[in-house]
Amino acid sequence: MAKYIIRRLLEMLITLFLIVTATFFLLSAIPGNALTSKIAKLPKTVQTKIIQKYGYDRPVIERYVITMKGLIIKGDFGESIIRPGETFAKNLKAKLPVTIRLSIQQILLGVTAGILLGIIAAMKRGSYWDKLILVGAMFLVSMPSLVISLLLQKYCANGDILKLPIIGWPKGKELWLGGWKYTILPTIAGSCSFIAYYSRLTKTSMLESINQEYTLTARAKGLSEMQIVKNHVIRNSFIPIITVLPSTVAGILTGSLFIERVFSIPGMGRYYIEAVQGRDIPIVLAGTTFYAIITVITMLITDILYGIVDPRIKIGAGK
Amino acid sequence: MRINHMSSHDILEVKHLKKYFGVGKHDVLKAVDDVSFQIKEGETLGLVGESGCGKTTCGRTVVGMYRATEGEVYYKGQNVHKLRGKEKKAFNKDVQIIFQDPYASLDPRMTVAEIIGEGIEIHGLAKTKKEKEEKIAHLLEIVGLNKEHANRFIHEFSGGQRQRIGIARALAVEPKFIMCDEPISALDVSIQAQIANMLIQFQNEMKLTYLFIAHDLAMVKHISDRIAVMYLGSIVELAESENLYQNPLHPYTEALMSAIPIADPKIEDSRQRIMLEGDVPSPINTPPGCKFQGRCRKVMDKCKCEAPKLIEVEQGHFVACHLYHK
Amino acid sequence: ASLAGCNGSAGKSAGGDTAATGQTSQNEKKGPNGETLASEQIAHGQQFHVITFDTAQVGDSESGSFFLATCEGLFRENHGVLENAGCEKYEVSEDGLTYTFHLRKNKWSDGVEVVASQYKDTIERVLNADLACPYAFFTFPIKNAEKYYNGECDFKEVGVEAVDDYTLKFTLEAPEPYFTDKLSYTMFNPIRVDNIEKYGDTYGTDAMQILSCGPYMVQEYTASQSTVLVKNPEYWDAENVYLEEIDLQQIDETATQFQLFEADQLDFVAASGDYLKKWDQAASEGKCQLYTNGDVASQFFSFNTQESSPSGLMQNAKVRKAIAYTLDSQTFIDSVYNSRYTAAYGLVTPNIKVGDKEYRTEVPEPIKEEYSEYANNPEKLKALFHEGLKELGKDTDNLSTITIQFLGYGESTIEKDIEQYVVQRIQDNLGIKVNLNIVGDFGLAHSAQVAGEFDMCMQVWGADYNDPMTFIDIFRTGGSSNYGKYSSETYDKLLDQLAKEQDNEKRLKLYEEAETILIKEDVAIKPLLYRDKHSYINNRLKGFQYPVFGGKYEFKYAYIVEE
Amino acid sequence: MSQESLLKVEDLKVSFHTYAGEVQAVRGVSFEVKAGELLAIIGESGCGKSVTSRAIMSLVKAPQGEIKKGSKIIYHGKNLLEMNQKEQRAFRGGECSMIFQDALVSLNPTMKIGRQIIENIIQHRQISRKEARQEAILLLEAVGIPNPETRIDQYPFEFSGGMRQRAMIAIAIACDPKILIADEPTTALDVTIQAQIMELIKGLKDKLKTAVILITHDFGIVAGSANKVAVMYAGQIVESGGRDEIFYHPQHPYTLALLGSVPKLEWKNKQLLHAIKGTPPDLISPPKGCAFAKRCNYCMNVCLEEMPEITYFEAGHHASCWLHHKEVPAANKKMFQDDRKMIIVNENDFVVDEDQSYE
Amino acid sequence: MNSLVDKRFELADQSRFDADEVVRPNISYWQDAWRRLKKNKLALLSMAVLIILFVMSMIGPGLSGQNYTTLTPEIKNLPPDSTYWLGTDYLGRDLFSRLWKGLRFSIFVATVAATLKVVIGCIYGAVMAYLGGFVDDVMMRIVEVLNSIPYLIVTLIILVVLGNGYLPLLFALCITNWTSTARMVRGQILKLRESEYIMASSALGASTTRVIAKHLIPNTLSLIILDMATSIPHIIFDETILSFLGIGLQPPAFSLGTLLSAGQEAMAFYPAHLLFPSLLLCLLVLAFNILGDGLRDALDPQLRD
Ligand SMILES: Nc1ncnc2c1ncn2[C@@H]1O[C@H](COP(=O)(O)OP(=O)(O)OP(=O)(O)O)[C@@H](O)[C@H]1O
Ligand SMILES: Nc1ncnc2c1ncn2[C@@H]1O[C@H](COP(=O)(O)OP(=O)(O)OP(=O)(O)O)[C@@H](O)[C@H]1O
Ligand SMILES: [Mg+2]
Ligand SMILES: [Mg+2]
Repeated sequence: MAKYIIRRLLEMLITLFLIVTATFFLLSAIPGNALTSKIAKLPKTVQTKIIQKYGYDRPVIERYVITMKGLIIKGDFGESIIRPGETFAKNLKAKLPVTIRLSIQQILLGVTAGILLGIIAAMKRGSYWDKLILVGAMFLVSMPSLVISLLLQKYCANGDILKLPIIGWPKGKELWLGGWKYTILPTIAGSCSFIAYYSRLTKTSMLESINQEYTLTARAKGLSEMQIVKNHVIRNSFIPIITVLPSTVAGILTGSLFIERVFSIPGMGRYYIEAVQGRDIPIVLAGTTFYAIITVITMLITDILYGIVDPRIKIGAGK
Repeated sequence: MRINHMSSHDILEVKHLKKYFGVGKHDVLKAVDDVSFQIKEGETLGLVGESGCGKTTCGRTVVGMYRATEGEVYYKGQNVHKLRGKEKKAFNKDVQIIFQDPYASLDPRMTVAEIIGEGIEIHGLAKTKKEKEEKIAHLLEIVGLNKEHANRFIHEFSGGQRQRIGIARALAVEPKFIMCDEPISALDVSIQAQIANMLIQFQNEMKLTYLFIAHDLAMVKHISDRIAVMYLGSIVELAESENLYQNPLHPYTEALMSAIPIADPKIEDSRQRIMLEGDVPSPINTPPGCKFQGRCRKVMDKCKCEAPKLIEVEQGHFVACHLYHK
Repeated sequence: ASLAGCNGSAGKSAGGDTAATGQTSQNEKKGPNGETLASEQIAHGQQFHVITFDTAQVGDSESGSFFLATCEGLFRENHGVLENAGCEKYEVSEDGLTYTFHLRKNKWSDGVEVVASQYKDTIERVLNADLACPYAFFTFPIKNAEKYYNGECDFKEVGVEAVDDYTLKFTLEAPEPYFTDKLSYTMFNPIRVDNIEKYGDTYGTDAMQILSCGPYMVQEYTASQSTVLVKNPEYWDAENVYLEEIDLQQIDETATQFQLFEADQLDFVAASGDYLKKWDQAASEGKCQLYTNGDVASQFFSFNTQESSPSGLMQNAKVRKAIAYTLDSQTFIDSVYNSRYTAAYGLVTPNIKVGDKEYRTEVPEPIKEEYSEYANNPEKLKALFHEGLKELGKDTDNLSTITIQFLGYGESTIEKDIEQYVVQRIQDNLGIKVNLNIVGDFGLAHSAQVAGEFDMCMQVWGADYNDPMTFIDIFRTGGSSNYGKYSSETYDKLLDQLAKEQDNEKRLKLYEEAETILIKEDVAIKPLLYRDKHSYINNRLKGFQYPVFGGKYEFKYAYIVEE
Repeated sequence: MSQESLLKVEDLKVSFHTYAGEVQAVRGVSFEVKAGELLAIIGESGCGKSVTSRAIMSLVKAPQGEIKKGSKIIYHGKNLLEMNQKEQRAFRGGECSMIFQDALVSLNPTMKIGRQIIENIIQHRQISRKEARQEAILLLEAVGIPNPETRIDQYPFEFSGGMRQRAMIAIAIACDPKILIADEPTTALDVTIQAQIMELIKGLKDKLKTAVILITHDFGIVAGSANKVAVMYAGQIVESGGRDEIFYHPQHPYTLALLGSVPKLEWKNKQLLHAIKGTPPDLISPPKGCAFAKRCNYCMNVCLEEMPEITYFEAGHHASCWLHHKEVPAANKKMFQDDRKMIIVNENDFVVDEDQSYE
Repeated sequence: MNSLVDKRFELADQSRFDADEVVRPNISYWQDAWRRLKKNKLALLSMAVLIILFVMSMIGPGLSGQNYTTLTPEIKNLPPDSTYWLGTDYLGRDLFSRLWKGLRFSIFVATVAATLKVVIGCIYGAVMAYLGGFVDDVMMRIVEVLNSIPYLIVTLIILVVLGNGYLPLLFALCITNWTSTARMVRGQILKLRESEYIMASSALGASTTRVIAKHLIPNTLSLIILDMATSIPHIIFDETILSFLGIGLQPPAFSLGTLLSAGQEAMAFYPAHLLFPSLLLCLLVLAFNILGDGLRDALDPQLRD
């Protein structure tokens, strides 16, 4: 097991290296970057000075070597071009907790509600409940999260029904456990698509398990429908859910852009996308690497989870 | 080691054939482990053994579907694994396969005519479209179906009918040698007889040679001239079929014979079964010595360290067991 | 198009108290004009998109706003007039080369005195080429500054001197009439070298590092979320600062901003889109205060005057003119901007002054009249276009075979649509085809502009300092933002003359001449609009200003009245 | 054996509704089993054996499957089909349990073997989890699994095929059921293992006096274990009787044909077998006459038109075939008897009066 | 006994009937799938909706006879009336016509991008599965790397490098999506390659091309169709987001995403500008999703009954 993880981690390093390299050269292929806009209006002498300072007068390969050196020695890709002095790591420290809390809340709400609805739909398959959940779920996935957010803001904040803050996010001492009222709307807005997705997924995979022979065995034991679902179906239907969970996590970290924007939440998603839009190369590189790390780690976790949920899969034992 | 006096009529000769599969990072699965035998033209060699003992692998390696890990297979004197181009194509025409699973071995998106016609097309056995259709109709007829079935999809057929379609597909290219991989074990009793009859009949009519793989010993005995018994990748006994039944030598063969259920209450009631302890061990990383030692009633010390060789103890009766070593 | 990279600070050397100062000091909570003050003096605003907290690196108005509140430079703009702030008074030598400033007694928030050497430190730091400060060139008029920047001399030779703790002296290379305007720019604020050294590399990345010498200081800061500023008790003019606290929140969505504004959770908001009508109406009914003022940004098209332009037609002034005159600026802004902004028929924006005089009121816009001749007269425009083509020897009956490339710039759908409108006007009037290529990114647009891959391109220019030169200078031959590669000997000569000329009347004339050549005769650009400020302010917030230069908001004079 | 029957199935009809129409999987099946008796239901694939057994366990699920009105499954004098959910659940697993064909898919892959056994015990017996565990260990031991203490905490995939099937049996016998239904319990196994499992089931029957319904298509297994045999074809029981009667004196051409399809060891090598032509009818539109008619060598005109009546022979042996009708020409009957003599070599060991049918 | 009775018990003429009769209807896989799809009312409804939407996207822009391209600021933001059925937008274009025109573009982009994605994915996946070994490893690694880079940046880079026109947009949309197809195709082909009917075919001497054309492709087709049906709503969404971020389309081209982002800015005053495009987008994606689900059920061979 430990050996397996170490091997996987080593493989991850290679993948990450490839990702960084690929991203670096892709970014270099773009004409212009944050610096171009920054110096657009300046006199030539100052332009040259600034270009020199950031090293963009050097050939790509040399810059690549410097970047990689910096990465290995300092573990960073350097300062932001747009915001001098700032590094990705510093922002990570400030913004990651926000994103993590938002993500956790969204996932908890989205995934649990989704799974519950999925279970209901699967158990009452063919009924009106089932159809309602199906159509409702479809509707929620088909609705842009931005529109959902705006509607929530318009009708649930400062309204007669609910009086929740329109924007903002808990900070300081409340960062992790306080200021719940700020988090309600963004969490709901962000979890809608997960509720929808997971309810569908759960239903399909539950139905699959329900149609397996072993549920027949369970029925033959005289277990009630509830018991069958609880003891036999759920665990087996969890395997496909576990598979997609990491990609959900990875997606949520970038995907909350609109939520973060609309609710003015100082999270990673917005930060990263702003960097991408402004082509702030060191930050984009760092952000990409960061997300890549998250993706590969979640993949590793998936594999480990697999082994836990499905005893047939022995991790580390090859195929 | 030569097993038999090389007969000029041997259509197929297998020499020290090995087929290993790599599993995981380090383990090898010795699915076929040093197997040698010959098949004479027009004869049926039965290959029996428990599930997972390597029958299918052996058969597939023999007909060139798998690359051999070691050893050679000669078909009419040519090394099967070294054939290329035209020779390969000729070999493909001569050697056909009938699969165990009539559900998996037919393409679900094709009509019966397309399935049977494929070989005809590939080898250009029909000059015109009409000739092809006639050929297909004829093939359907000889396997007991009619030409109305030609445009149907295989999911509309029962297992027996599918297996007949599979046979028709094999026969379409007028082969000389057919590897029958458990062609009847997935079928119903009544259908089994249909198919077995068909195989016997076609052998007589078309001078076919069969390698007949099965685990139903009664049927194998009925169909085969000689039978090889496999256990965990090796042949433990090989003899004329009558001889093998009358006089099984290997303890495993004995147990196998005694376990075959016989559809006769009298015989069953009076039968003394040799119960084997335990299950077939895993073919991965087998311990040294005789592979059957763990379940053998007559196990000796020698069995634990040395693997017995297949030797001829009587005329045409080979066995791999230390009991018969002088 | 947003004003990316805009910056600037200027003002006017003028003293004189205004109503805002020194009216009351009684305890009964009266405002500067005698209003009853609310007991809670907290203003709610929008967070500045601060890019850097290092004054040397500041190049944008958002960061500037932050320093307007937390720092005191030599001057501070109040209702469009530069007031002495960090300096009590100053003198300029006859030849316009020496500036002597007498500093006020002021303290940093940690109690340290503000002294002249801290201003000098600023110059030294800005001129440190390693820091590559974007606006370092602002200091280049100072004697030997550029040389030092390029490593050609010692800092001792640079014309800045802290005569004593409260006297600061600048010596210039050549007279520059608008030097004091430049000095009001954030970059020239005094710095605390000890503080900078304390934070080392990370200096400038966090508001909490900042020591304040202005009216407010930072109490709390969360990047892209919120900032809390509180009154700085050490500030020299603290008694005239009313707000106890300024709560700033980051709100990106306009809809949200207005929602908050309506809910009294935000005290001021900039007009946009359809909110304009609604809130103008509300303002006229007294539900809120309307704040309007000109801005110092000008938007125009540049034509690619080179022969190598994609269509190969733009080197002809008549062709350019025909295209330019298809669109009347006034109609344009009425149509697409709900009449927000000011229609432009010249390059230099209002609010820009030459000496005491506002340039735009003195000098009429060069092409205002001429437009009416061509407006909605496609025949005339076409005739003009044909004339131009003839001159080029490329005349054709079928104008629809002509295609020109229009390089647009726009991030939002609406911005893109607006450029679409321009295309439509040209096509409808001239019958030629216009290929619109919109780049949604400033850096990219810049690259494309520099590469000259256009026949006409959209350009926005924000004034860096308060003098027409900031606009006129763009089109000097070889200018780095002269994307159309406009080149005119006469124009360049005028610029050279202007650099030497000190007399404001003469300068006005010269500027007028240059602008006319550029726009009317050579039609190198087609003016479109002047930006403006158009905001709504909650009735309870008074004295709050949108300065023209230096930053977006000025909180120093703000106070909250009882409603 | 004149005991009362434990379970009685009367006129069981089950249909499935599919796109192509209604599949009449079981078309009026009746039989009974007594305690300590092993009834083998034999028949080809798709003839309705599994559906019959599932119907007994009330595992035929709406909306696809439907047990027709008039069907009765009587246990202890009560019709199972009319019981409520709770009673049915108590019956399933408690009174009657089932071993499925393929243990690999019939055991929950993600649940430890022990838990799967314990689950059944707890469901039907008032004992604690701990006791149930002890019980489960004993059960595993009883079905011949070595080291039950460690094996109990393993997952199905860690068991070999034979062991899985044994674990299935352990689950099935956990509550000392009165009836055990084994649906092809050995089909997926090798002959050597098959023999072990069959010994186990026979032992249970003898020791616990359980009534066993064994479903299979292997005559060999039936010959070695059954007391009574019912031969099914196309959703109906075409012949039923004591084991020896069926093997040595079959009265239905189908039974005879099945027996003829199995090669006998004493037969000559490569001699043609007595195969049945064609395929079983599709139960979507079962023929109106005898379902076997089109494959039958003795098919008469009437067979194609009308369902045959049941002809009773001695001691519960009965068959549904027109050949036994009084008016059938002797030549036809002779043909059948001749063939039977040829196929069943030791028929003579078992003498019964030929044309004597009991009403 | 009368002769009638005799006839009854006469041996039947064996040649008169066929013991191998197949009574089930003769339907191919696709017919069967279609039949099952027809049974799914919701899916049928979605299909109807899609057809209507498609037809409307073709004829809708012309229906009201109002201009939807020229900017006529004089008539901007009109409320719905008999001339402008849904009113006009902020620059005086007929919203009704624009809606359908935008829809046309969204559908067009999504369909083309989905097709591209599927084609690229298939080729890549097939090559991976076919060559196997080292090549497979390397190609798999590339997929992994691509998967780990946030799609936004890849899209952005492409749009920036190639400019934001139709083709780069299509390219960008499929480049971020094709990996899933590639994996799926690879898996399917690896599975099929082991299947006995492929072995049978090669035992007959079938060439590689024949195996691919006659067996591999037909048997992967249903999965591919499914993949396409499910990726279309995804791509519509992606395109919408890109338009929102201002890196989507170039005017005068516009899509639902463009309309949405313009509508969002006008939401407070003219909710219709946001409402109608949202509803249409919702309906479109909903219909595609439900149809995709229906197809999944219809094409799944295991659900054959
Ligand atoms: N492609 C493969 N890769 C790895 N192992 C394989 C492969 N094919 C077969 N094996 C293994 O080789 C051994 C022999 O398999 P094979 O299919 O030849 O047995 P068999 O005798 O035909 O069994 P059965 O009666 O079940 O068909 C088995 O343990 C099997 O798991
Ligand atoms: N859920 C179902 N839906 C539709 N038809 C079904 C269903 N279950 C069984 N059938 C049909 O009912 C008939 C009888 O099936 P059953 O499973 O009882 O056969 P069997 O005798 O057990 O065959 P086998 O030996 O293959 O297990 C078959 O024709 C089958 O197709
Ligand atoms: Mg096999
Ligand atoms: Mg069955």
